[in-house]
Amino acid sequence: MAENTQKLLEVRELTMDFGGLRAVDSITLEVCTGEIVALIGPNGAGKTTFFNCVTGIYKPTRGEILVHPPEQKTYKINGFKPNRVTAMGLARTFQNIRLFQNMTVLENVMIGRHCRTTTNILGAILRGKNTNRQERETIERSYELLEKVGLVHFADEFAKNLPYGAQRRLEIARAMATDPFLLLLDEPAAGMNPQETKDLDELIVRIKDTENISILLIEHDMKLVMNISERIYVMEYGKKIAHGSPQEIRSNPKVIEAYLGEGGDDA
Amino acid sequence: MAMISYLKSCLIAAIWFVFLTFPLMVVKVNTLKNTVEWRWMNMLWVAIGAFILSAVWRWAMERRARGASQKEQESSDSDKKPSLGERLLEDPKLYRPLLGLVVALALLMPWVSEMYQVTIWVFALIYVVLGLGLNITVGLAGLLDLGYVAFFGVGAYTYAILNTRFGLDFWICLPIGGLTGALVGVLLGFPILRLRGDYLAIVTLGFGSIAKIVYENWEGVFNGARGIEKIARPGFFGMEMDISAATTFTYYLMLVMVVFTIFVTNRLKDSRIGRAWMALREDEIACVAMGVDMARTKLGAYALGAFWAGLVGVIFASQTTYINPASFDFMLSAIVLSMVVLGGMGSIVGVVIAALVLNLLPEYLRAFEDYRMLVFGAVMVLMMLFRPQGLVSNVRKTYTHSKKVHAEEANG
Amino acid sequence: MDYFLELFLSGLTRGSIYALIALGYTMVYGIIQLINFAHGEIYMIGAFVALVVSGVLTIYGFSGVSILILAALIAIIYSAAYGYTLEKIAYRPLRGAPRLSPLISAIGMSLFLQNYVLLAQTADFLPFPELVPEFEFMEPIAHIMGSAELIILITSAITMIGLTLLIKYTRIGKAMRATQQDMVMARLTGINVDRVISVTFIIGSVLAAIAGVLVGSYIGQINYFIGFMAGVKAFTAAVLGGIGNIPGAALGGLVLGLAEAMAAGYISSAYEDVFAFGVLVLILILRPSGLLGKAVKQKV
Amino acid sequence: MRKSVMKSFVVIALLSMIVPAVGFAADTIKIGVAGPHTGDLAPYGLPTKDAAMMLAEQVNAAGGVLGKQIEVVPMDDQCKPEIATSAATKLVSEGVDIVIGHVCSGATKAALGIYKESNIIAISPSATNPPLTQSGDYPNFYRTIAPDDDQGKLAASFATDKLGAKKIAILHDKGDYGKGFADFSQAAIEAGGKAKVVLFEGVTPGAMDYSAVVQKIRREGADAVIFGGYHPEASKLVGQMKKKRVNVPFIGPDGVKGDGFLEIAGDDAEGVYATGPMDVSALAGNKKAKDDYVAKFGKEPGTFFDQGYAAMQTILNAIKESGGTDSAGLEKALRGSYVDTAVGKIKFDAKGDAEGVGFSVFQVQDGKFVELK
Repeated sequence: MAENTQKLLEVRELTMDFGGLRAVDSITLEVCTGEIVALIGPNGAGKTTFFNCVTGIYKPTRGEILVHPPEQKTYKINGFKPNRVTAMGLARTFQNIRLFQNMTVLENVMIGRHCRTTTNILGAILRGKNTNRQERETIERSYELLEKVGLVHFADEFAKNLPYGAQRRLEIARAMATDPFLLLLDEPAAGMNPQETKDLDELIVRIKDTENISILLIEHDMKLVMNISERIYVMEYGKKIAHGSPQEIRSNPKVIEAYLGEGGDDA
Repeated sequence: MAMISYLKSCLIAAIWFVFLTFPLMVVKVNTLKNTVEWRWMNMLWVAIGAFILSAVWRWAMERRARGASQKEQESSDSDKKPSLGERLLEDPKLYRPLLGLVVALALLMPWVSEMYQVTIWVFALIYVVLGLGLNITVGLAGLLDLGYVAFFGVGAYTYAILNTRFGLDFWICLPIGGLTGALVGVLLGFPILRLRGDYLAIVTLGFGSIAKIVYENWEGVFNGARGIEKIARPGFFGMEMDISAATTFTYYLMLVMVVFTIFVTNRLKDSRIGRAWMALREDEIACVAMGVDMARTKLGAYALGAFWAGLVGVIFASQTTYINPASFDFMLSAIVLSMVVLGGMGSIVGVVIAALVLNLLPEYLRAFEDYRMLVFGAVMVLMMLFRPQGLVSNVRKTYTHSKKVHAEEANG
Repeated sequence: MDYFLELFLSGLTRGSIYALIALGYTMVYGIIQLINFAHGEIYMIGAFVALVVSGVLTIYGFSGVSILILAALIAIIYSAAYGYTLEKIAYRPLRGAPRLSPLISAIGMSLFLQNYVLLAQTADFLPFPELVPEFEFMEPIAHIMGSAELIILITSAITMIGLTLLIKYTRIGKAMRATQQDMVMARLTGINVDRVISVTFIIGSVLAAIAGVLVGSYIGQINYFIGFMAGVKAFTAAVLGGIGNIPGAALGGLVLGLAEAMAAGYISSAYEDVFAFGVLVLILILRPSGLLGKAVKQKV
Repeated sequence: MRKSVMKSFVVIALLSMIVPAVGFAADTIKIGVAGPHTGDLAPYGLPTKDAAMMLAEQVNAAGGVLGKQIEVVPMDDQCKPEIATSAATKLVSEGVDIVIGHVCSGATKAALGIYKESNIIAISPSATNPPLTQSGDYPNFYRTIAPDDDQGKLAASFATDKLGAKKIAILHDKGDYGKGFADFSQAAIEAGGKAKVVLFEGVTPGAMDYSAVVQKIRREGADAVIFGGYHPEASKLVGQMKKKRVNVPFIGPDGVKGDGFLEIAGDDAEGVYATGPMDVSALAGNKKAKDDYVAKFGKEPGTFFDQGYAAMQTILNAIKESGGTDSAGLEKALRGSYVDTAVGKIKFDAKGDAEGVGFSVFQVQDGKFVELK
């Protein structure tokens, strides 16, 4: 890498209104190469809405979302369709797991390869050389990813039959299949037991180190957040109330108040 | 005790249905002559029928509830064992001879049956292809299309008009019919595909009805309600064929169409495109978030389904030699849909079997004819309740990979 | 001007029938997001029961108004019973199933009920007795508006006001609104959601039955298939007004009825159905939230 | 699961092997009767079937024709073109010698090509679509009912000459039959030059009401309405015209002239005109046919009974005269001489239309259709 701290995602004063309700209120946020950044805050703070704006599911009311893919020019992606955002190199998981239930685990991952392959209807019918090669590659790459998240033995199982923790990991594998440079994880540890959380912790760090993928995650599990993130943003009622290293956040009175005010989440 | 309360609830159900059906099943008035006919026997039948059905219903619902909870508890184990039916479809040793038998029978059929049988089978096969085509749209991509008949009509009218006015040959019109169907599919699909599933269903229903009204009212082009007659049967290298030979020929043509459709659907199913369709059906938002272009993918499925309808529309017109708007009403869409539902959405074998059974049963059991639509309706409800995956559930392809072997060895 | 007024009243009459049926669609959709495709059949069954009852009563020597009241009452009871049973058999077991499952089930039910009536009664059109008397005082304007139309307008107005009051002020109405807002929360606060849904179907069916009786005696003939088109039109009206929105359904019905009458009067009645479907398609494409509905973001 | 798959395969295998064992001795004459025998339109098809079977029974009891027994082969087409082709092929493959049918014009169009190729004569009791005979495409086709253009002309001349209408509104149900009748009426009125067509419009069958179009009739100041279509729409229109106080004569085709209309329209039916096949109930031949029917079935015969009966009579006569079932011979006999039938003395002209049948105008008087002389 030519420059280690190049900005990948730069969000400027992002605002999202639903009717009269301001769900996200001029949030500014950055993620750089090789970073794990966490976005925390009480329930209903607007974190997932923020994700939805970045990944193109909602069109933000105001603000700029800039993406700087490595070695490419900068794109302003406001209002891009989700699939274009993904094609650009931003992949996400969902808070309430959204797998393709009636497809196999392997096929779920293979969907992630969709935007990196080109076979069209005619190609699929004729199954020419190109198609076969792409298909081969898709399968190989998907297996590789399943191996990385430890799900190879489930490859031919229907996604709906996986245990909960495995479903979360499958979502990560599926997102990684799109060859992203930035992974957006929406509460990846929700509903996991301590052992699973620990494994997840290692998995995320491994992804960052070995795959060269930066990570932006929303999480409630403070232990996980504090362990792995380099920087933390804190949101409350749509606004950013704090930003800093784990140490700084831990001692920030505003953050403590926000969390205590909520009745002491699992912090 | 449990038994008694069980019977009691069945009895209550029976009484309830006797009450419900009383004015319509028992009473029949003739207002002209001012007479009433009391059909008390019907009441008895309803009572007995409702009692038995409610017993079966309760049993089935309990089984269904048990099945659901079991699945949660045991996760995957219960699903792992393939039933014989699935094995039949997967194991070449089992399905090859069977397939061979079916193919042999299909090929021999015109030589051992009368022309009437062949005609019936031609129409049954037309429904098979329609079912397979709709299966792409509804079964694979999850786009509920209630106006499928519109594309069928487009194909039929394309051939009818090109043939009777411009003298174009069947073989030229066959691809044109399919492409026109697909083109109309794209044109109609473009504005509506961002609609949610159930809205899409209603809008397509609207398109289907509009198409029929257009055929009826636009006399200059479609000849209105009079329809178009004297459409040519397919020729074969200029060979003169009498009606019986032409029917046999069309039968084989339809067999080829069926095989072709199955071939194409099968290839699509296990491809980048097919997987995207299924993913779209499973979860639209997750699908686009994974980089699938929704508009394009949906349009592809919609147009491809329309293509098949257009294609068989041409063959339909050539087989009947006369078409009028009345042939293209909503009921046809409903019938084809119920085939796809019965066969198992997305399952090719299932749709083929369902299309054949639903079409041929009323043909051979004439007594069944009157009850045909009633049964179709009931089938759609019952399938959704008890076997949403269809009679023959869709077996997902497994992909082999060098590493899989290792993993299995390590596990096993 | 006279002509316009005539068309206007004709549209209003038709529109209020659409509105009555549309309310059933919209209430059900508001609560369980299901297009109750079989709702038109409930309307048809209401009309049929009224026909059978009034036929029997006529033969047994009852007279005018008592027939009207009894026939309407029994039709309402039966439609409600059918609506309740329909929900219990075909939709309730599918709660939580993929969105298309209950819709397919509903289409199946619609086919089933149509053919059930066809087989149990007849495929032919049947004459529906004129239950509404001709009022003397209407005679001077009978060429514009007859007694039947007056009754239709008044009845539907009263019904819709009643429904609004019911939903606004009664316990069950409040429960319905709560369930519509958020079914999970409603359940948590102790509302019996299943019961609310049943009641919703029953109310919708009652309205459909009223529409069925009114139309039957206005047009004078019914058959097993009248529910299909009426259902599609009413659904169009519900979407037009903003589905899930009760005043919207009423407004949508009136607008659609008026638009159809004007189109038939000033353009051609041959394209009547194209027109209705065209409105539906355009609304769904251009403004899926309808005239009065609010745009709702899908939850992710 | 297993069972369902297996069963399906077994069903398919069995179905494909079904070869109905029909091997009859050659000394019967087979007459196919095709029409709607199930479904909505069955009331139009069943009377013909009953007529043919009843007559066959009588002839057989008397020793048959030319010493051969008559066998009637009924075949259902539900009035649908696509089913009619199957029905026609089935009749052909069962080896029928001649066909009575089909009933609906659309189904007839679809089936005629098949009979033509197999050199089989078809006599329809009810397919009134004019081109069937007039186009010359189907030399094997005959009918015992007059074509629709006659009917349209009659309706037009009745409106202009008898009723003295100057402004005529023509409505139709957009169907093959109704639109055809409306077209012929319009053409006849315009050719006659005695009146103007002020409104020509299709209405949608099954629409909730027709009040808008009724208002339109009033606005155009029409002094007569001609409607092409069937009785449900006609009764709805008549009812609404009465409600809206549009009191002008209403003329329908034979699709309106029936008990169905009287039943549904009730009091509103009074005074309505309808064209229909001439009243032949006074003829002895007709009386006998009807009496036989009532004696056998215990009810009045339905629509097209007379025509179906007459078709069977002409066939039997032609077989007798030509001495066999050879098509060329039958053709000659059918065109050759007048036969006394249930619809009067008829023979067929070169195109296949019956000479001696025609239409009259009827009016509902005291709840009954009465022929206006």
